[in-house]
Amino acid sequence: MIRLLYFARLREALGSVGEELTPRAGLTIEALMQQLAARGGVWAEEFGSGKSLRAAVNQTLAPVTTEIHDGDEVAFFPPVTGG
Amino acid sequence: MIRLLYFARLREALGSVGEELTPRAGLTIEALMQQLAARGGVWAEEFGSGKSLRAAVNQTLAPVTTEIHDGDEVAFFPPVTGG
Amino acid sequence: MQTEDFDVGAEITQLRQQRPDIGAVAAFVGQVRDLNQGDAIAGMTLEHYPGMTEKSLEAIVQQAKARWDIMDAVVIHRIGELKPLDQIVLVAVAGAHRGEAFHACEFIMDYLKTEAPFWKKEQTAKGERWVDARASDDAARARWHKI
Amino acid sequence: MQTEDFDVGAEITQLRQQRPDIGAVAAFVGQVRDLNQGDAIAGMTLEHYPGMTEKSLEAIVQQAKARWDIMDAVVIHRIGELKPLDQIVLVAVAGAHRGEAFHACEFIMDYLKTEAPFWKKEQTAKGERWVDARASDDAARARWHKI
Repeated sequence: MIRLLYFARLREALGSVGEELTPRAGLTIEALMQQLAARGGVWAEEFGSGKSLRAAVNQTLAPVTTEIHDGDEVAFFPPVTGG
Repeated sequence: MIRLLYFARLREALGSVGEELTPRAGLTIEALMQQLAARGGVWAEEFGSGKSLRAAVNQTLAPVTTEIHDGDEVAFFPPVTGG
Repeated sequence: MQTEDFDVGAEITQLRQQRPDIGAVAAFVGQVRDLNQGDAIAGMTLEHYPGMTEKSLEAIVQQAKARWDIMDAVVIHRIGELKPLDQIVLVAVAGAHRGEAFHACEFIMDYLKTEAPFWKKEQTAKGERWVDARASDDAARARWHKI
Repeated sequence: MQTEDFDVGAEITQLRQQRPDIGAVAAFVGQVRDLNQGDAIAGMTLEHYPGMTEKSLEAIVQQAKARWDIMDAVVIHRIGELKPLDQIVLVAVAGAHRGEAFHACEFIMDYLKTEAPFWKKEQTAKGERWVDARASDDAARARWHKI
């Protein structure tokens, strides 16, 4: 199982703070985003190409090529705007 | 008359906080320094070549080529070390 | 991260008075503005990613410490509801000399702005809106790669 | 210039709370170190040139305001007897955004260090000595000509 988290504008658009998923072997962030986009509707809108999203694996920013492993915490969010 | 002021290490070396002088026409800072050095002793040591001194005319840093006029306040001091 | 306000003077005093070999403290205080992109701002909500926020700020400070000869640094960022004139962020860096303290402070702010998981939602007369990331913040961060 | 200590927090608050269009305050606090050029420092005396000090600090702040889009700046420098851990100088600059505030603050410090008529005399175990100007301060100032 992996834990998925959504933040800020993305959290509101999806109407979800997160969920749990069972990842297939060798799943990358990019592939996971395609899998989520395939749900259609707002999921396609948010995870399809065009929207600028960032990803973190286990609370560290990660490139989309990063492989996800069982037990990981994976977060998706818009570019940060603090400070 | 011009008012001369000495500060910091220079003030201590000369044993003087300042003095008044009547400047000759066209006197520059450089010429004034030569005039003061000509007194000999500590004056020669401090105003002769070799020592790093700064000059201000009417409370603004001034290059040695600056001409001095009657009524001016002329200050000499070592490079500043505040902050 | 904290919802409460912070005392800039007390934080800087605590930072610098630990060690008499500290000669310089460079600090940055961010304040909520009443105007953004041409619209009046009544207030804002700061959301963050608990856990990652602490981790990313710690990593940014460690990078600054590895890169410059600084003695200590403090970073405070508020979350929750804020209004114009409220303090939002403090970064203070102590070092022996000013150049290193200034650079490290600016570096921490530039990285905080582009890597720490905070998001601002503004309240305007037209309703609420999420603040967009600024290209100028990415540019500010990118220049540290060149030095 | 003042012999009394100053309150960094109160100065920064006063600076930023004047205007809700201020988003950023960059600040620098200098502290007396207990070591200089390898010698323990028991204390120091700050001499200045009354009249010229005010005039030169005012000119430096005006140059910063002409060069960067900043809203206000405050400069406080102590004179007289100081000891290690004492605050010696505060420069704080308020602006809409952080880049301009940081640059203006650093500019003011670099010019203050090379143009404002202050001189430090240190007390060491070997006796009193006037502090020598540092080439690194001239270099720090010189880089502003290139930008």
